[in-house]
Amino acid sequence: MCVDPKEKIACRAAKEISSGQVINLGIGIPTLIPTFLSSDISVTFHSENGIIGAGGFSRSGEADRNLIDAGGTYISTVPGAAFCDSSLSFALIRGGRLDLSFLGALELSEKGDLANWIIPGKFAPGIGGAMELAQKARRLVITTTHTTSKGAPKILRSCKLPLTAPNCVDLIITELAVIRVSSAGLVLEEIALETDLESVVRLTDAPLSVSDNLSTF
Amino acid sequence: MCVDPKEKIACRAAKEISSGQVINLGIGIPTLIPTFLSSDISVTFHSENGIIGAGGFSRSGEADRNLIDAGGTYISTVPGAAFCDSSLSFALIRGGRLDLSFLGALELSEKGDLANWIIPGKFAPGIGGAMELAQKARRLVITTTHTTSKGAPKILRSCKLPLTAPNCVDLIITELAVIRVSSAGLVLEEIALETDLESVVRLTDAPLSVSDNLSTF
Amino acid sequence: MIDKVTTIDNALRGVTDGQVVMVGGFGVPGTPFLLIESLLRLNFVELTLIKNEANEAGLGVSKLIEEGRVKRLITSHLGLNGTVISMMNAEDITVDFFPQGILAEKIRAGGAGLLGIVTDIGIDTILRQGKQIIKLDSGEGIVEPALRADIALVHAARADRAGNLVYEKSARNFNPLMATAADLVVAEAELIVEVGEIPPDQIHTPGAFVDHVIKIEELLPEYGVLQHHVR
Amino acid sequence: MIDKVTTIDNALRGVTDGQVVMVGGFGVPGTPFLLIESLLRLNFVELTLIKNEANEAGLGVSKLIEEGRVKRLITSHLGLNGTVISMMNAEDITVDFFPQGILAEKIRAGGAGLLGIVTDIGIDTILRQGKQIIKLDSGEGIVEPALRADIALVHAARADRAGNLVYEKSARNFNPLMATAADLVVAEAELIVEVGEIPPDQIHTPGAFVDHVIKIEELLPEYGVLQHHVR
Repeated sequence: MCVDPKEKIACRAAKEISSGQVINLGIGIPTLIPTFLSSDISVTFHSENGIIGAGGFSRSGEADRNLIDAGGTYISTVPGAAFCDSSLSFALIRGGRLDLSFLGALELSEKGDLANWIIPGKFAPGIGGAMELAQKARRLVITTTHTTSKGAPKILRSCKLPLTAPNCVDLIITELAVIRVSSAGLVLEEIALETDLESVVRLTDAPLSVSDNLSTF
Repeated sequence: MCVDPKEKIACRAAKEISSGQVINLGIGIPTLIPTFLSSDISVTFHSENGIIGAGGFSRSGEADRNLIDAGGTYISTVPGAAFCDSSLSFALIRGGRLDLSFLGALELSEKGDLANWIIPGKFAPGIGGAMELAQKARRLVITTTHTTSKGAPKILRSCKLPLTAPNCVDLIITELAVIRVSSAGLVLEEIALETDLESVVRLTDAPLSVSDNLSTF
Repeated sequence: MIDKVTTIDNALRGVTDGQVVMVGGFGVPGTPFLLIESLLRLNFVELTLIKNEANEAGLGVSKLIEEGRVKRLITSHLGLNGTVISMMNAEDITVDFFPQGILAEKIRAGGAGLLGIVTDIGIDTILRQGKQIIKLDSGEGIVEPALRADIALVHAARADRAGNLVYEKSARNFNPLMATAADLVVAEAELIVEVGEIPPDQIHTPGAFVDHVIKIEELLPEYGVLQHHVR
Repeated sequence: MIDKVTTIDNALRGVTDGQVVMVGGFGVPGTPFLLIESLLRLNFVELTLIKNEANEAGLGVSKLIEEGRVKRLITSHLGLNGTVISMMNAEDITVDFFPQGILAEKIRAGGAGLLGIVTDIGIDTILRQGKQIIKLDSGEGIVEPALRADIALVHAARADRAGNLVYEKSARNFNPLMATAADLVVAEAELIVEVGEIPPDQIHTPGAFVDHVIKIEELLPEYGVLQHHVR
């Protein structure tokens, strides 16, 4: 079903969601997650531009000029949705009412540090909501390709880039692996059918302990 | 027209109001002011419990259980009124959008200090909105009897009671006098028809300079 | 959609003695009398109460205080409640006073996940005593830490089953602030409607902030007009 | 009642070069394109601009920036505007970045007459550099001073003649915050109704915060759907 690497990640990420949660989807891979959500799961999607109860993308011709998500894409809302201003929208995040946040990553460390907002001198578009989401979501799941476009590991002993937040990541989902961040370091929980343990270890620049219950996905 | 001392004060205070102003009325004498407002004056009354556009008191049988002013009295609203929460209500005060505030006083000083919230050991009901109103209204007019119920002056060289705010008073209106607070001290601008200069000076425990344009009211 | 409408006993199941409780309302409007009655009935003690005022003697939170259930009250003004003032003077209860809008901002800051606010209100008065004072370019300010509670009790005119709330007139006051600032947020509502019936632009408190909604089956007399406040 | 509906030129009469201007909007929704066009037309320069983002190249505030009218931009994210990022990298404009919700809180604090807020967002990152750090019982926090402007330009779906504003859907965003945080607040509105037509419980920005209201006679194409953002 999920063959494209990004779709595979999103498909696996959807399984982290339980009914009743309030969830924020970062830009990129996270926006693909709702497609893979089981229809018996009922959650509330939060968009940091002031939408609590975001729905799917609007089809061409149905876009509402007053209704976009934080990435700029035209969306719909679900029954029970509420609009709010930017201060209340982030109050929800920082105040502890956001159950789950999915974000992308440039670098991740074995301690669960996340770097995803700046590459000094190269990429500095600003901070946006990333720091607040990373630091304050009750649970942070990173969805990212396992390596950079040049094949370099993104999961490192320690991040070289300026951090978005230290010690914030709970789970890392890549096209190759599902890795849990524990107080003792990274634990490989699941491995993709398309790869093997040796490849995952080689493409990860931090120690990985293998779960006793290692499974495939 | 205005014979009762409190009504005389309120009647004179109404003349300080100009059209377009946003105004907060403290409890006591200030609540009498709207009665004396000329019908060609259009202002917005703010009540700190979240009403911008408060109207007159509700008559018996017309009281709305959800609509009181900050003093607890059932009121109405005017067309164009808005309700807001307590944070936005005080944002209006502290943010500089309150043009005029009328408050009562326990003590006043020649520098324009106001004490009206506590008599240590005797009267300490709390702070309420008084400090924010005193400190942040663009113009603060004090409406008060000239002396305490025991006849002691309320206008002093310096306040003995803990201050509500220092250097905040613009104008003092009593049943005997209208006194402007200037950087050089207190200036007697108007004197009541019912009294004389000697009495005002005797009942005021701070130096008063008399305006060149001293008039009566 | 998770239906947040439940029973009072279920909603208050997690409450324990000694907790910090925020209660909405400014006078009668917006005071959740039904939920306050339930706190009384369930016999919680040693509570810390956060409320704008203490209602009036014999009414609302004053009942909790008069029955000795409240050890500390964080409030703004008790001018209409001589009974609680007497209890404060007799040291039967500890009272912390804040300027009304600063109390609102402290609660709001708690709800917004801030550590605190910096204000110049009271900076030249006795209010600065014992407070952390810092210097900014705009002047000297008092640091006021954010205020959160274990539980917030709020009163809404309308709620939908997703917990979206709408307040009415001056009954809004502290309710939307408190509804963001507690680990457990319980709202009582005069009317409960189906999800989708409240236009999303008209919602005052989004349901994501609310844990439980209680339907007020019948308005207690306390919700009515206090005749002694009719001019 | 003072009728706050006026002409653009009258509303912007007090604006001068070098002022600090807040502009509402998050992407297209809520961006006051008509008022921005007016700033362009009136040739103001050396402006400091406060906006969530810089719109996209060739659109909205990006036009002001591209024409060299803005010396400093206080913002959160420029991801959709490579042109302004290039200008920033070429040091043609100074850009100050803040976490989005902290930018919102700084503006809100300005509107609420606070000196600042204290936050732990970014406390363990490079964001702490050069900031005032204080200790509270709840931990170490960054002091973020309040942000105010000389003028705020906001976009509303509806306004009444008293200046009461209602925003629509995701066009609300920073508008209600900025509408409290400037010495001169100018709102453009798609629809202007008579006083009393907006239910008082549904008003997002009370008219007391608003100085002038401008009627948008005809929506410019900029207000429409950006087809490249339709999936």
